[in-house]
Amino acid sequence: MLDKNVRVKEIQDLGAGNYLLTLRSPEQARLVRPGQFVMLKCVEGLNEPPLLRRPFSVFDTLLQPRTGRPAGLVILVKDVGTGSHKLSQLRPGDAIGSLGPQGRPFQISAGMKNRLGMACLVAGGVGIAALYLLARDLIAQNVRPLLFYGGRTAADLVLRECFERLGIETHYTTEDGSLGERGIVTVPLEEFLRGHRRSDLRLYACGPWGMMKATHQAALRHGITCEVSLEARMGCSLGACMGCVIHGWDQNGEEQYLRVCQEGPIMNSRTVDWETSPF
Amino acid sequence: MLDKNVRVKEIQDLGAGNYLLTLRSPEQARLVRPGQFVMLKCVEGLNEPPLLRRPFSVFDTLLQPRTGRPAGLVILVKDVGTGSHKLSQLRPGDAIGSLGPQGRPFQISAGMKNRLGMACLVAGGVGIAALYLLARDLIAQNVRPLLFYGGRTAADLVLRECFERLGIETHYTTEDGSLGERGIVTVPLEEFLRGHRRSDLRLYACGPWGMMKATHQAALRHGITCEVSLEARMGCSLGACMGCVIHGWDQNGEEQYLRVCQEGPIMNSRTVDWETSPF
Amino acid sequence: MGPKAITTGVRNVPQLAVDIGGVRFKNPVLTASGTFAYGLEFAHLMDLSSIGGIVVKGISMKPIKGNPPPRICETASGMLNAIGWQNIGAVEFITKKLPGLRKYDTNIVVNIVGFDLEDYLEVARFLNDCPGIAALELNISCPNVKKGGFHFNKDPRDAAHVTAQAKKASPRLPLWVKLSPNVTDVREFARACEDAGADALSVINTLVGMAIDVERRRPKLRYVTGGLSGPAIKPIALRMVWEACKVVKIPVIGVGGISTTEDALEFLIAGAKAVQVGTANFYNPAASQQIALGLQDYCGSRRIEDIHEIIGSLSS
Amino acid sequence: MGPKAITTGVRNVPQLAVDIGGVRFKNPVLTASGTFAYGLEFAHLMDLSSIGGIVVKGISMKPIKGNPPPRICETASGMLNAIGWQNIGAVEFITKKLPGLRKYDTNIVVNIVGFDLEDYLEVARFLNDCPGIAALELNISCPNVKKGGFHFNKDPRDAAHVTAQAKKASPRLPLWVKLSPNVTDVREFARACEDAGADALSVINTLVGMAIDVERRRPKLRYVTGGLSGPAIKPIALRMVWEACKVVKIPVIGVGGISTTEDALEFLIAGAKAVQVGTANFYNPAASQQIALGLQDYCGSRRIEDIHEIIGSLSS
Ligand SMILES: Cc1cc2nc3c(=O)[nH]c(=O)nc-3n(C[C@H](O)[C@H](O)[C@H](O)COP(=O)(O)OP(=O)(O)OC[C@H]3O[C@@H](n4cnc5c(N)ncnc54)[C@H](O)[C@@H]3O)c2cc1C
Ligand SMILES: Cc1cc2nc3c(=O)[nH]c(=O)nc-3n(C[C@H](O)[C@H](O)[C@H](O)COP(=O)(O)OP(=O)(O)OC[C@H]3O[C@@H](n4cnc5c(N)ncnc54)[C@H](O)[C@@H]3O)c2cc1C
Ligand SMILES: Cc1cc2nc3c(=O)[nH]c(=O)nc-3n(C[C@H](O)[C@H](O)[C@H](O)COP(=O)(O)O)c2cc1C
Ligand SMILES: Cc1cc2nc3c(=O)[nH]c(=O)nc-3n(C[C@H](O)[C@H](O)[C@H](O)COP(=O)(O)O)c2cc1C
Ligand code: FES
Ligand code: FES
Repeated sequence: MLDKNVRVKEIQDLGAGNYLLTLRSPEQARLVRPGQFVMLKCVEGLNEPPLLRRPFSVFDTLLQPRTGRPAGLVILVKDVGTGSHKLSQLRPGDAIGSLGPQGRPFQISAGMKNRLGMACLVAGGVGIAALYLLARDLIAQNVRPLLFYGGRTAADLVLRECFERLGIETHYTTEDGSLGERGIVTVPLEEFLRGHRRSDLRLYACGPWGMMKATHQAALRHGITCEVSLEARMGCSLGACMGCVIHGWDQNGEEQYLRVCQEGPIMNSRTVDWETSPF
Repeated sequence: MLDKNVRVKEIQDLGAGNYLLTLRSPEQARLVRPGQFVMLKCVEGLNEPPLLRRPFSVFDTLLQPRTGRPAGLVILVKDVGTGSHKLSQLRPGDAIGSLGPQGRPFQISAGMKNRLGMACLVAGGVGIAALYLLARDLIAQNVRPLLFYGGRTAADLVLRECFERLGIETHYTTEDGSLGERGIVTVPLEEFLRGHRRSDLRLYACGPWGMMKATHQAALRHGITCEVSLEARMGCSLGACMGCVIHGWDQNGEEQYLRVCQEGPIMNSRTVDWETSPF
Repeated sequence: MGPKAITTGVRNVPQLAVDIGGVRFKNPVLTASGTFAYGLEFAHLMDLSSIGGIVVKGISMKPIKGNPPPRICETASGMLNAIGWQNIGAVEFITKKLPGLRKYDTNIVVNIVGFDLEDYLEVARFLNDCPGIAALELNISCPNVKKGGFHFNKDPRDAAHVTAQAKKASPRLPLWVKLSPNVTDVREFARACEDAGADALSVINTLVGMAIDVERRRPKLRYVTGGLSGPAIKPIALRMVWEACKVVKIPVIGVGGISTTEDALEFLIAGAKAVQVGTANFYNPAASQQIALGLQDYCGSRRIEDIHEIIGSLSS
Repeated sequence: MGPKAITTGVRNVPQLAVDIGGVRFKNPVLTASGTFAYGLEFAHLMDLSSIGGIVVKGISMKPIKGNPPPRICETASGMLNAIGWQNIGAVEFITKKLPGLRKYDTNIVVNIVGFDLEDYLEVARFLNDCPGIAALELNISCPNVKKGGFHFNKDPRDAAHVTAQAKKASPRLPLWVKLSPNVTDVREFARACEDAGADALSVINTLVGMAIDVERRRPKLRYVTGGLSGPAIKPIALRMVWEACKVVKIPVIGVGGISTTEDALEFLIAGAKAVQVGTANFYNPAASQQIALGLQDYCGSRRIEDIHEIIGSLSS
């Protein structure tokens, strides 16, 4: 993990309060693994408010056109409050603190392709941010990813074209029916799992608590593994403040408060107590 | 007095930590009188820190090229701390709160020219900011202003060319001798007063406490009137916080704490207790 | 937004009026003592009739000159002040300020200060007979006077004593007691003052703080210590208001770091029947009016017909 | 900047070392308990040997699971926390964390917590015999545990009692007592703890605060109230340190809102013999190292040869 002061290369308004932030940070880009995040200081100046940094998944890495070497981080920011709003106001050339990459990544092993044929990526809204690097890695491991992507309305399904460009199968849902099926994303997922009926499959979910909980329950029903990307308010991301916990069970099956920044953000859905939300 | 959200039209770096800030504010430009100030919110957003506004003299008014009507305020900002630094970082197009113009102005009456031939303007550093509108008004009243302007070094004597353009007599002093006489500004002032020997004269001073005190004492020695532009940390500029006081005497000669934002910033130097500085 | 507009039962026009000690406030937004002068100073920057009330600068029987400068300095999301109760005195307030203030359709609450018990009672007696005053606010908590106030807010019994005496001294006027946050348990003081006859409690005054100029190695305030106010103290004020509301039946008025509608809502939800806007008036002179309008919007947009649906509605 | 470099009398290399309870700290900058974990978590982000000491997360004899989330939220220039003393327990700390920490050239101070007197004494006894510990810091002031701590910081006599007992329980180790700011007069507690045998005082812990989510009308913290920390509380901490320094002879360690060299200087000038950096570690992991370097520059550029020339040098 590195503590860098990085420059904004570009910031793009994706609509519906979503922004795509590109940060110059070769070292962090080289280190990052799917599911990991960076803690961003949302303004210039470490002692300027908001004081606490905010956690953001690395959506993608920026590559140098010529050499193809990692050059930067691509971050999807949804403006939901003080810090994310400040981020959305940054201009190219501004420099902010970026701490990371950090956190437990998705578990992708070289041996996977033998055991695994497919992987369902389940995203709700900005949860999509944690799944793009994963999709690319799975493909590299000869695992076929399918995307189930839901939101309130069409405009919420940002960056879906990135996944389409990967040529993978996509299922979209919106609560208002403005794109794909009307309803919530776990419905087509459940349908697919019923039809699929094989265990050469894994679920990866990132989104609102309720959506991940439903995905976890589907995984249980079908006896397959599910990894989720958890959210919690974070004070430090260093395992120091103990602020980011969720209730769950440790390796020994002992009931514990687990730190999302250390034992997560990616956890096996079975280790999470889905009855007590951290918000 | 008006509470306006005004746009930055231009900001110019004058060197030595001095900046010339031009704000679009027709109404405030129309109302301002020599010696008055505005309370500037140093950042966009009224609830952003630094919370308290900062007082700044109006150096000049911006006129519409065609109509010649007042269009804005020209402010000289010296970067000495949190707020003034934020002001120095503003970019054209930014909008900040400007409260004013307010405070007791210099006392210039139409009848003056009969009683008064000359006026010595005594400035130390950014104190110059309070004296330009005054110089122009005096000229309009057929009173001849002379400028005594001192600083640490040549670079501190900002905007002197504005006064030279008015074609008035100027005396410069610097502590390092890099411009004009070496030493402090009250020395040439005292010389002039000795030579002048007439009472058709007034002093107007703005600068560090010690400089204004010395000017006041010179005025006493020569039995002439002296007005000073006082400084104090201000919480509100509305007479509400009682934070901006200096020790002095009210109209009835009663010992009092006088509010610089209300009974000042321009005061007759005789009403100020020069033994107790407000800083 | 005149009072009538608010109080009519017409749909989507939420009812914001509250009753404090028998006095009706058209809405629960007031300005805090010492941060709004005598009100008139703000008349050209906002509509004084748009808020529920104005608590004027602390007043003593005789004028007080106050502390030597510097008296204020800014801190992180707050400020320190050591004004020392500078004020024009009760007589001048009644003759020079009150008549102008009464022209506005709002309640005037007079904050009273003193160096010892007799000071408080003297001014309380005097004001009791003055028309145009909605209530007295007893400031037994100002940290910025050497002799003053302090003993009253170290021992709940002393707080109760001055409360009971002041109530006797001005039987005609509702008595609010303003509590100090510089105590181990604000609930003891809240209970003591309620039992002693207080009609309402204002919670909180400033916290004692300090700042140092490291270049000159000198306190930034001539008085050395001062009262900390502003958004920085809001979490402390909110906690104390919540605690006080749980132990008394009389209305609690929330004060401390309120500068937005959301801030005001936090205090109302915690149980405050009204709020006072203080330091925010300095950097946003129309803050109180904006908050009063903001409360109306908040209720309107959520089909809340009466502000009382919000007061004390905290769920945990 | 190794300790030797600092302590040589060579001109322009100011002497920053201070003695606290017989233990030498190479410089007066420490990290505050609960904000720096067990130190190692920060080893790749700064040089742990560059600071005078590390006060580790509050430790109890047996592991504590802590409070349910949400446990933190940000406030104006500060944050609220209600962690509830979650920690790995003394045995795991000694076996898993301390050995790694001891590799660094800095002092390790262990902050101890408990729900009742016996809890404190048990862990104090246990740690007394563990090598590699420079001092114990008795946290009798944590506001975030229902039963815990609190009675100890409501009555100076209780504070004195636990101090005296803990001193007996760990005679070998210097005992620091960390005082609560949630009291009427911190001086009473400072005196009481000094008389009871404390070797130093850490001033202050967090102030009890609260925040409310106005959309859900729910406390932002599941525990409802939490401890307020960060720059917002610096003026209060500084005032209490200044007060404590005037009434005790033992060293006072300043804690509260310190995030820059200037902040640290304010506390030293007010009389603190050392400072602890807390919340700032969260948003600037290298803050403590930067402050230690900053103090050296401040002294160097002003021909101050020894930090003791600054400590308590406030003029008024
Ligand atoms: C590991 C991780 C990865 C994340 N990745 C992304 C991402 O790629 N893109 C993105 O837009 N967001 C992401 N988030 C969420 C993001 O961190 C929060 O939206 C952000 O911290 C909110 O801060 P704020 O100051 O804007 O909002 P605040 O003003 O602090 O709060 C506004 C609202 O957001 C809620 N909130 C505050 N902190 C968090 C948090 N950490 N997580 C969720 N809700 C929070 C508050 O409860 C409140 O309701 C991620 C969170 C985590 C833990
Ligand atoms: C009526 C009036 C007119 C002024 N006109 C001008 C002007 O035209 N141009 C200009 O550059 N400055 C002017 N000043 C001074 C200016 O207001 C201060 O420099 C500014 O407020 C400092 O704020 P800060 O946040 O930058 O400094 P801070 O971080 O607040 O403090 C930095 C240093 O400045 C000192 N300081 C703080 N407030 C004031 C103050 N109000 N006056 C003097 N020193 C202060 C502090 O004691 C400290 O030493 C004027 C002041 C007054 C009262
Ligand atoms: C400059 C200043 C002067 C004050 N004077 C008084 C006073 O005279 N009487 C009083 O009861 N409170 C006084 N207060 C305290 C405020 O009324 C209020 O209780 C406190 O500032 C907290 O609210 P805030 O954070 O919104 O400012 C004063 C506060 C400030 C900042
Ligand atoms: C998340 C968090 C956890 C804390 N845990 C402890 C603790 O275990 N023991 C203790 O004595 N103080 C604890 N504190 C208090 C700090 O050590 C410090 O006294 C307080 O935060 C004020 O300093 P600051 O403003 O620099 O953070 C904790 C503070 C925070 C923010
Ligand atoms: S964010 Fe601080 S421990 Fe996880
Ligand atoms: S600045 Fe508030 S009274 Fe003058």
